[in-house]
Amino acid sequence: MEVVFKIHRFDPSKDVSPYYKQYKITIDKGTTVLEALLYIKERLDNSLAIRYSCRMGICGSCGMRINGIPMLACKTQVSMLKSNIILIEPLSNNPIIKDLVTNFSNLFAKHKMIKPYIIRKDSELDNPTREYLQKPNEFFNILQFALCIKCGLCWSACPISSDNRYLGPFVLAQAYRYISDSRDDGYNERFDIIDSPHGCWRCHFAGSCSQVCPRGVDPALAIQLLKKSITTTKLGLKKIKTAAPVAPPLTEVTRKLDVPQPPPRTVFKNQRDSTNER
Amino acid sequence: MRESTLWIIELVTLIIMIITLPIHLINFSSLIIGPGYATAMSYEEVIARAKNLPYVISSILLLGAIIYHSMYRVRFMVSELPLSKKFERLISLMCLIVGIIAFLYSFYMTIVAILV
Amino acid sequence: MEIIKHDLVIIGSGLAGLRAAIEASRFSKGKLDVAIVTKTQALRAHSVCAEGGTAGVLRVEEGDSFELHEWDTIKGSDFLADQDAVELFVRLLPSELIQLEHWGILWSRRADGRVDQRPFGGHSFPRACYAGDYTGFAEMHTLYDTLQKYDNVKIYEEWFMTSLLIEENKFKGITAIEMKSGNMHAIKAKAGIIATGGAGRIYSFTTYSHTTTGDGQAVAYRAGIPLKDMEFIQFHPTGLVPSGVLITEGARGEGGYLLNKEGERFMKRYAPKLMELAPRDIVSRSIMTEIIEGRGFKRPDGLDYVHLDISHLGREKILERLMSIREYSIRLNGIDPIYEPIPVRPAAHYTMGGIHTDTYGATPIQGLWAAGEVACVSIHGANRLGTNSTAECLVYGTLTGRAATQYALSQSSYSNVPLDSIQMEEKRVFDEVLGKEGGENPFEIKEELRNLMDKKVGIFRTESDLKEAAKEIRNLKKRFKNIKVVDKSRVYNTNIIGVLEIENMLDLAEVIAYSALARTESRGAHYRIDYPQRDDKNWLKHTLAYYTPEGPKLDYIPVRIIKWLPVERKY
Amino acid sequence: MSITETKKHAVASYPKRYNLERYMFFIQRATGIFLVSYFYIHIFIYNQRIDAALWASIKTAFGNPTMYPMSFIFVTAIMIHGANGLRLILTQLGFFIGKPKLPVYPYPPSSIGKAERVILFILISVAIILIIVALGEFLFFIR
Repeated sequence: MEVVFKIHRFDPSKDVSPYYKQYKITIDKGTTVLEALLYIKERLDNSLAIRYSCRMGICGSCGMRINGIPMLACKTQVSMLKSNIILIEPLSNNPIIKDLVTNFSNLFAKHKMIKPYIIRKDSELDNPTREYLQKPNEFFNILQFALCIKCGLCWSACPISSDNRYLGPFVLAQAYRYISDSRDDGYNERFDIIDSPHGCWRCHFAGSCSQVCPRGVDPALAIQLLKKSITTTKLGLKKIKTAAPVAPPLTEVTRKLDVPQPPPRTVFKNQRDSTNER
Repeated sequence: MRESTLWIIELVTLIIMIITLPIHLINFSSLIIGPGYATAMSYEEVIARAKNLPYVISSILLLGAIIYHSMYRVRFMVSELPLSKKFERLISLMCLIVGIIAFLYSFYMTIVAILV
Repeated sequence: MEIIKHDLVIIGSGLAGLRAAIEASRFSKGKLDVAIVTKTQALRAHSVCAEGGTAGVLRVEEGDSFELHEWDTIKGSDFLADQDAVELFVRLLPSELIQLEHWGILWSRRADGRVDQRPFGGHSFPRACYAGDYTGFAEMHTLYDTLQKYDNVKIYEEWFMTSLLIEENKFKGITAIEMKSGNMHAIKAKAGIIATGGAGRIYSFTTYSHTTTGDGQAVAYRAGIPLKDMEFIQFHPTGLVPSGVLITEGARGEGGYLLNKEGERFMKRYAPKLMELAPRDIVSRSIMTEIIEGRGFKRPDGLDYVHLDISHLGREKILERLMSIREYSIRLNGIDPIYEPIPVRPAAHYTMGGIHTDTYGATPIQGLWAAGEVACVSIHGANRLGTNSTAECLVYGTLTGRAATQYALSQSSYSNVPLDSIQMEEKRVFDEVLGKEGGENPFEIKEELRNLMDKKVGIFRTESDLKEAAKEIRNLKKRFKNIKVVDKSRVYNTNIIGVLEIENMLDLAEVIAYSALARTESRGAHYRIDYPQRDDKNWLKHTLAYYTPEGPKLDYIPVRIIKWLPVERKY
Repeated sequence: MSITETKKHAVASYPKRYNLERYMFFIQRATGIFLVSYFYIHIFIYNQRIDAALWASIKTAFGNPTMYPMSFIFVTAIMIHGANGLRLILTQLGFFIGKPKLPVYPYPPSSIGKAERVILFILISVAIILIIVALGEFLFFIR
């Protein structure tokens, strides 16, 4: 099948304004957009700049707008797009570095702002003894949001992201993920930033973030739940949870396994036949 | 003030609007469109309505609710533009002032209408 | 040209790099000025592709023990592992796993809320902690998130390391290209940790990310640090055909079957006791034997395959524990593993070898450590057990992070970096490489190299193939001198980064071919058809490859054996 | 991404355009801006009612049939804005958007899933019915 790729090109060191360049290539059934772009890069035009890495949709590098919709190039099959001209543009709402590569530093800086880590006051956090208990419902409550690969598609799809200081879908989803983690105790510390003018209230539930999310994170759901949680906590309808306890030692052995014993030692320390060479 | 407080106030105004806006609209549009139209907007009837206490109370509630809702959302829309922090503050303040002026003006005029 | 100063520079932002950065910040209580230099964005490292799990002895009450984990690892390594390193590694693991749990990772749980563990190939106890089948992803993001706690870490995203600055056997810093501006910078540091991962992209059918080109190994190799055991390349038994995407060993750990064309569980012929859960080298060889003997499914492009059947596990289990591989096979092949078997074939997956380090991850260069897949401590010996790779990243990230911090804090002042070598490096990259105006397309050389490695330095190796491969690589290197770099712009020039990567790949391919040619025995992942037996008398030793302009110079050091003498390896 | 799932295969097909809610967002904003301007003009004019002479001139200016389309647009805007706004209030309080769950490929988002769509369609239908009623009244009156 012959397809024309119309690719956004812009090199700030020599171009005044962006332009589109067309490449005609033949694709098979099952060729992904990333494979097609790599073919163009390696065979037709070495100067094309793209970000790519894992080619299986988990690293989050290759987000771009394909026919106007933000998608991961490695997750999109060309033949499924059902169109002969494929428009490839960089993600919107981020500054463009070159061709299809955009600058994510603003997004990662915002991710840092919401304190995306477990906050606890006990000394157990840094001197681990045994795991914290986590019940299945507590687990499934945040699992979906923990699958975020931070590819930035949601930020590109969000109609409000022209506001540079808006935290954005995936950052807020991460905020919800950590706030509702049963092991976390940092609700009050994150409250300031989430409940700010550029925090969760800036979301108007356009839902595009959830539509384009390649991992089923559903950021829109997280943000609405965040709003609900803040509202109900503020109204005193919901108590702030206490952090999960450490698991007690395993006293009852539930699993009886047929475990082999390691063979007896055949060398003893005093017979060490070589030393640590360096 | 925290954003969540503003949102909770808005929730209250929204509930007020859900109750009073239909009253205002149905009452009004039947007056406009229905058989009573010819006289509904006449000076006498307008003044008579202005002196009807339940109507006045619902109108004032609706007025406050709409002003709050509109100014809250206008502030949102403006601060979505890429503005500096200072300018954003200014916009918030202006929204507050415009809202208060609009409310006080209407409130004053309502009192005046009752007294006429 | 700018010289930046940091106490500790960590090259690579994968699991080991991030873990080292956290440990350095934690150990120095936020005092140490740490830089992470990474050629991708910080979250895009190949570690996210790890799927199966991370092993660790958590349930002593149920019959697991450190000794048993050690034995499994050593036996899995075909007795090439350094046993003191394995001992250290196994004992440090449990606290690492619990620490990760405390930092917020969502390990899959048992019903009572404790961490669950799944069986894995070569392990005699189900000791792989897992997060569905996206374990590496979960670990990476947990560590990245936890790193945000510390303000003393600066991440240089999309900086490509081109050389190590070493003087008088002492680490001074690195030079790197900032891709965004296209300028070369030098980072001056008291201590350094290389954590750049493996080199598997030199193979064509591989589970590796596009970015895993062995830059750390190649740069260290050219700087005079020996590479250890590079001939041992692990082939993962189940790479999805035709894309090579990893289908986790967890699929077999949960109970999946490998079936040949006749629908027979052929593993009973090769590993009657452990069946599909034998170590990876054995399963890979078994699959390839089936394919070569004509019991595999044919494909026109030569990627013959066998079936991995998990349909009998039931919908619930697949959706909960094997969701990503279900997604990959639906998305890439249109096959839903709930109903149909997945086509798989062995794919290059792990580089057991790497930069030569001692038991604690220190390289022969003072002030320089290596951690993770880039290093060869030798825990994995000739064949790595599944789940031990992420485990190694965690343990050695911690160990090297701590050691480097101690060293950096003990150094009072920065020593001067060799300015002339920085200028030379700048000249080499921007005048020589960028100015190349030959006739060859570098990416075609890369393609040829990768196909060559697949064909001649694959699972089954022979002397004639390896000799031919070595000759061919020399030839490709010659052709590489005559390439053309099209993109002359400085801003985000992926063309020149690609060329530098190919240069690294060519060097490493040569080391691999030469080391494999020299090792005239079969051990673990290195299988020579002409020498099918393990030869403990002559070859119970590590290969060291030193750089010389004419090609690698090989040397050997003994294996440290402190517990078990080699015995026959049978599963 | 929408998916057609048969028994054995699930084949992804990719969206050509954004979801409905995104368009509703723009409609909500447009009607909002219109309603705010309408509202301020409205209270300003209506507050002139105490002066009998002024009121008479206002009545002739705004009470004539050329202003009916304006009134109709106002009714339409308020209905759409209200109906969609009601949905937004409900979803922001956590109704109709589902619960976090184990994502199953092709990962249909629950926040813009069935329940939310149903409530959106119900509210919009009610609004449209009311608009039609209003339109009928306007037409009746114009005739």
